Amino acid sequence: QQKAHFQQQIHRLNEICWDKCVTDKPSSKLDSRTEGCLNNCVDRFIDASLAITQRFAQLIQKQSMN
Amino acid sequence: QQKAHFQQQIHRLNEICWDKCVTDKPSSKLDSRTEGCLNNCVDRFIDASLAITQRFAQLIQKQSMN
Amino acid sequence: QQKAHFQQQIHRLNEICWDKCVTDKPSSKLDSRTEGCLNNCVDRFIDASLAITQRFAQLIQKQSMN
Amino acid sequence: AHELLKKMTEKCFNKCVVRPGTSLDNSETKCLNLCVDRFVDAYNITTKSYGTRIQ
Amino acid sequence: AHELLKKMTEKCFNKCVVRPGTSLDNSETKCLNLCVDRFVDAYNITTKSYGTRIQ
Amino acid sequence: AHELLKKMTEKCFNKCVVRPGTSLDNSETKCLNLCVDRFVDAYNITTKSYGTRIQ
Repeated sequence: QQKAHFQQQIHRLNEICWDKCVTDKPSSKLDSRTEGCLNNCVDRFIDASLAITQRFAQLIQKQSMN
Repeated sequence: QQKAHFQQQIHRLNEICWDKCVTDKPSSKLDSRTEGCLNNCVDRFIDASLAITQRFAQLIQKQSMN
Repeated sequence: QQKAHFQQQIHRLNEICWDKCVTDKPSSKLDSRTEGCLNNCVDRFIDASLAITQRFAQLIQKQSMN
Repeated sequence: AHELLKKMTEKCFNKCVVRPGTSLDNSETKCLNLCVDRFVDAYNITTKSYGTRIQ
Repeated sequence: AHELLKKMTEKCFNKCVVRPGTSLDNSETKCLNLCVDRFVDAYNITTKSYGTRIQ
Repeated sequence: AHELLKKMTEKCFNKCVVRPGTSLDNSETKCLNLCVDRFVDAYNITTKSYGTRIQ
């Protein structure tokens, strides 16, 4: 089941990063800019997920205190 | 189960209305235009759903009469 | 179950081809250009699916030989 | 027909109600009705083309 | 809240991280935080409007 | 591989077949083949980056 979750995450990340990084018509090789973008995209998406989850937790906590 | 359907509708509406109304980079507060748009968006989406369902029912009925 | 798969494929194709072919505001009749586009879209999507599946199978085979 | 209605509602709402106001105006309502008609046309074409092709 | 977080993450990542670099810079992090706040605002408005309407 | 093929088909069809004609022409077919190759490249990069990160 954990493997299924991993696979699903890969498909989701791949779709998000493909849409963000591969904007031109496909050519005979991934150019280095696109390759760098794809690598960074995965890492920044994880960073962003963590930042967003943290902020959201703070919001929930603040609301439950009021 | 009804609660699950309600939740799902909210997520769907929120995504549709976010895409329609929040077009700029997020700022420190929802401006009144965006807030009005979000409020109207939910109501107009429900109006549109009703209008569409009615029209579709008429079409089906007309086709089954031919 | 095969009928459910057929239905699902229709919904998927219809969404893809609607997005590709119906770009203007709806009018009182499908114009012939849009109608031709919709007809071709379904056929070309199936052609493309076959071409893509074949290419992907070749890639997999090449990788497993290395 | 549930899936069809759901997709149709999203596509037609996005096409016809660009800036949601305090009520649906006439041009939006007219657009929604035409959109339903054209969406059903498209669905019929898709179904027919796909059916013919996979026979 | 899982579905909310998932949608929020996709929408806010796409809005705030336009060209992913070697780390999140300050403006991206600030944008993500504001985006969470506004997404929750939007969610609250949607929930309230929908709740009022279907009563 | 079913999910991969499904996504790949949608992304590549949308990218390579802009105005569907009466048959796939040479440039469309070439584009589809390259698109498959690049999509697999992207998938491999994504899998590797994600795998490294969550270790």
